[in-house]
Amino acid sequence: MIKVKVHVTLRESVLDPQGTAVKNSLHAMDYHEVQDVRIGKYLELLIEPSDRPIEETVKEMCEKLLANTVIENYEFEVEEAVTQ
Amino acid sequence: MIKVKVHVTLRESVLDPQGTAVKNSLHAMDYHEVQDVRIGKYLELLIEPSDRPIEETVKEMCEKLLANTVIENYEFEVEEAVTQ
Amino acid sequence: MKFAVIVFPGSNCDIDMYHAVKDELGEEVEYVWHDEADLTQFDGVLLPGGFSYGDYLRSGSIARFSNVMSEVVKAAEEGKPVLGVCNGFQILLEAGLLPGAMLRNQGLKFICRPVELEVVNNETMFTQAYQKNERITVPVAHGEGNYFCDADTLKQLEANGQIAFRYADNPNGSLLSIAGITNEKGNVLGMMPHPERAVDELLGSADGLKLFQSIVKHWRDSHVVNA
Amino acid sequence: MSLMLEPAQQQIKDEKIYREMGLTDEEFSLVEGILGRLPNYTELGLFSVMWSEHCSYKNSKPLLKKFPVTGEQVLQGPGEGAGIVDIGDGQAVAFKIESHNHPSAIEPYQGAATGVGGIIRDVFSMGARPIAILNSLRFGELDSPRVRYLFEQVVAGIAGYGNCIGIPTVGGEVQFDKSYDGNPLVNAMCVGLINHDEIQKGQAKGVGNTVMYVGAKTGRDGIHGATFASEELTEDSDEKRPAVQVGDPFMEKLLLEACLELIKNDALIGIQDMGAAGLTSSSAEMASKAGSGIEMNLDLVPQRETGMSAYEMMLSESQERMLIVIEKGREAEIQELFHKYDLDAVAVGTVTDDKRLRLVHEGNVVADVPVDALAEDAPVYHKPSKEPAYYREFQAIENAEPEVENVEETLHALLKQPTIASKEWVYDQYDYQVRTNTVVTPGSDAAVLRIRGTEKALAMTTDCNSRYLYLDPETGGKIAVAEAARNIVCSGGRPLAITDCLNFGSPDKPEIFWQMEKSVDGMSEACRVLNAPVIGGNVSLYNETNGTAVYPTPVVGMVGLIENLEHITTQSFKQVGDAVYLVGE
Ligand SMILES: Nc1ncnc2c1ncn2[C@@H]1O[C@H](COP(=O)(O)OP(=O)(O)O)[C@@H](O)[C@H]1O
Repeated sequence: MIKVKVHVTLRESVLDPQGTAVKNSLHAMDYHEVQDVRIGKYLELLIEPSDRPIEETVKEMCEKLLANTVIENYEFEVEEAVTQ
Repeated sequence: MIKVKVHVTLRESVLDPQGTAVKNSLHAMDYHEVQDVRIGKYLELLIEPSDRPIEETVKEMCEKLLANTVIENYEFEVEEAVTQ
Repeated sequence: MKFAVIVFPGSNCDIDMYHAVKDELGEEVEYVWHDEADLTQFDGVLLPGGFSYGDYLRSGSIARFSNVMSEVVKAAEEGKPVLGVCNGFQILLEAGLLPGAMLRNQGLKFICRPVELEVVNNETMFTQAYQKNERITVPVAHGEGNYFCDADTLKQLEANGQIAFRYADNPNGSLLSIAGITNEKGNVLGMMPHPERAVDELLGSADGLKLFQSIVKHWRDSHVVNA
Repeated sequence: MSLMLEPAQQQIKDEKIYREMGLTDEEFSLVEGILGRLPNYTELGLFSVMWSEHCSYKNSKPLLKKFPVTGEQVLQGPGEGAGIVDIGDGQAVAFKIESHNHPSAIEPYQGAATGVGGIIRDVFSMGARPIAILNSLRFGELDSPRVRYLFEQVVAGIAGYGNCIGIPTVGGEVQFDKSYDGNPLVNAMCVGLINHDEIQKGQAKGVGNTVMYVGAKTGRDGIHGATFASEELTEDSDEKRPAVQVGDPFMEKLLLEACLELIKNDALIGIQDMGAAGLTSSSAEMASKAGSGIEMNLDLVPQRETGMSAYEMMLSESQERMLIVIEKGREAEIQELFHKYDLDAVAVGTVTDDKRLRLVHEGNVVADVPVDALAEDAPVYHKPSKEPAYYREFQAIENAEPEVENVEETLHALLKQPTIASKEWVYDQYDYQVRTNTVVTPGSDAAVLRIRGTEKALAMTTDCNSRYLYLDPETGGKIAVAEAARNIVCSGGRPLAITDCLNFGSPDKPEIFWQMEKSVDGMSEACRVLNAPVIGGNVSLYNETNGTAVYPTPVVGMVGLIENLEHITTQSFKQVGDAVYLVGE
């Protein structure tokens, strides 16, 4: 099994009201040192190795489903094989 | 500025309806090699250094606001100072 | 005229759409389950609101891969009217039939309330029964209706008259208060407000009925020519 | 591997481990007597949940008996998933209210969401199409950040579930008071529409018939939830955190549509929601009601997690599951029906004639207990009752006319009170219109929904002013029912019946039990006078934080029939120049 960690984040040009709300809450709780908060998604996929290079498959899944590239960027890391 | 990356994930035994829906959808799209999908949150914080050890502050923010430890776990990494 | 109401797992305004067409508009209508794949017998396609596939991941992101969507694309290419309301709009965006994407409402909350809309373009097949700049009341009910697209796309939308409806008082942070847009050809309309909920005075407004009447009139006009 | 090493039978007794499960020494002896031997850990688990207040009403049964429960309009009184009343033309309305107080105090979003999910299942398990959701909420004062968090998350959870499943949330009430600071109340009500000939019962009839499990897979969710809901909240409730379950409204939408298709199939014999105490209560109750028994093979139960023990599976409170009994031999047909909705339907057992619940796991019989003992024979307690000292004191106070110097200022001050102020902030987040039947939306007295294809409509409301109940529970109980009735009448309807949720502190305190007793007396009398019998409800006790109880809060949910759409009346003034009357004493 291969573990893949995918990060999906909002593009910089897109406003992140949720991040702003969290920042404001942190300020209200007196964490004034927090300058900025951005919120994205984190996905962990468990994939069975196949003939196809895993990077290719994951990229395709990200482009098609996991991220909406109009508003989001994605990045992923493939981890060492995991035994279950 | 210090950049902190926080991962908030559902505890292992907690139901993840989102992850299940995405897994089913990937299967329907013929990515049968995908065995499991878990979906969590990814936060990037930009923090001004203060006297207090940053790990301590971030841990506190996670416990109090960023994660709901009833159903979620969190992890974070503190990155090298960032200049803006 | 015969309409298809597409039902995805998790659609929940399907029945509202169905009754609006059948009871108030008085046209033929049928439900089409998401994995059926033939829309040839229909003259118009309606994608209702709801939470297809729970709206997990992103609204509409999973539904766009349903079998029936390739048929919807085909219907759109053939020039048939395709209307997506709320979740239906989100699915059309995800499927690339309309440009742009939806973000969470700026206030981060779901909002359900009647809102005032301005008819920006009354020359589309969906809006011709309205006056230009007419103010109509139609309810919204969504958590992700904050329309976003890049600057170039926005310019194009404006230049081509693709902005069909605008909010009089922006409830969700949408760019230029956009409430509904069409594709370039003008036969695909996506809108967040629910015209199918505004077809009966008993429930507060019948302003949405003209939208459906516009579709029928356009269809009759273009078919009667040959008769 | 199970997460727990289960203690042996003798050890359970010697170390009084049953106490941790919420059973008393006497109750344990009773179990021993019923079985004629020591129970094993799994069996003890079955008894502990079935004999909790939440499932057995052991402390409240004597009070519930006082409610009037009959009337010519009543088709189904208390005892099933929801009560049902006739509305003519072969149609009926099913409704019920339920609490999810303790889960909401710990994880407000999911607690509230799963509360909504649970009450919806109660209604569609009767065969009814859910048409509306209401709620009744109590929080502490809003100046505390914790209370604000609870309030926001509870409302978001109710909205999240109801909006997604596509059932309009059409009404409710919110009250803020210090007494709810550490113990918010979250009650959800669901109303459904049903044809007389489609009413279902939760019964396991017909020896040899097949018991099927449908819906979501079982995980270790909410284990101990039922017992937990019947305990007082203390500082270490945090330790019990994994008890909170997560809802999946999308799954429930599929389950709802599949079950409503299922009831039209004559292979169906009985259906029941797996609510609190999940597989245990659904199987034991279905068998007990039918005078039959059930044998289940737990290896066949769809599982989300690996290595679950029999105890964990039986006590799991995973959401969005149903237990059904169908005619033997028609399993494939039923599986196909559920398959269309991407749902699991698995044969897990058979109906037997020996009135026992027998569970097999990994080849061993892991539990073998009489179903009636679980479902019917929980001990009933007649708790002592004592008039609290405060009551006399308050009664002795002379009625005082408040002195108002500046009417406008006082009016503004009143309107600023969160309990009185507009609740638009709340109901704006609820899709109150989906399915386009909501004629009167939140913001008026009662919500009104038309019944498509008829000239009729239904009015519905939840009410309870707990401050009155605290001051005088009997009069307050009458007022709660009367207020609900006024809301129905003002909307153009005639009250049909009520459902109630009795939210109180610990019944072990005589003063609290007295509040319960008196409230029920008052409510019963009002119900009788108004011909609005009680057709179902729910009891939530031990609503206390660090020894202080919430105000007595018996929430009333009432439904009324509006004979003609033209009778629908709303609250707002209509036109300049209209005369304003004050009616009543
Ligand atoms: N939690 C809630 N959910 C939905 N609607 C609510 C809720 N709380 C209040 N409302 C709606 O707001 C309106 C006013 O409620 P409330 O302030 O309790 O007034 P009243 O005392 O007249 O019942 C009612 O229509 C009610 O249904």
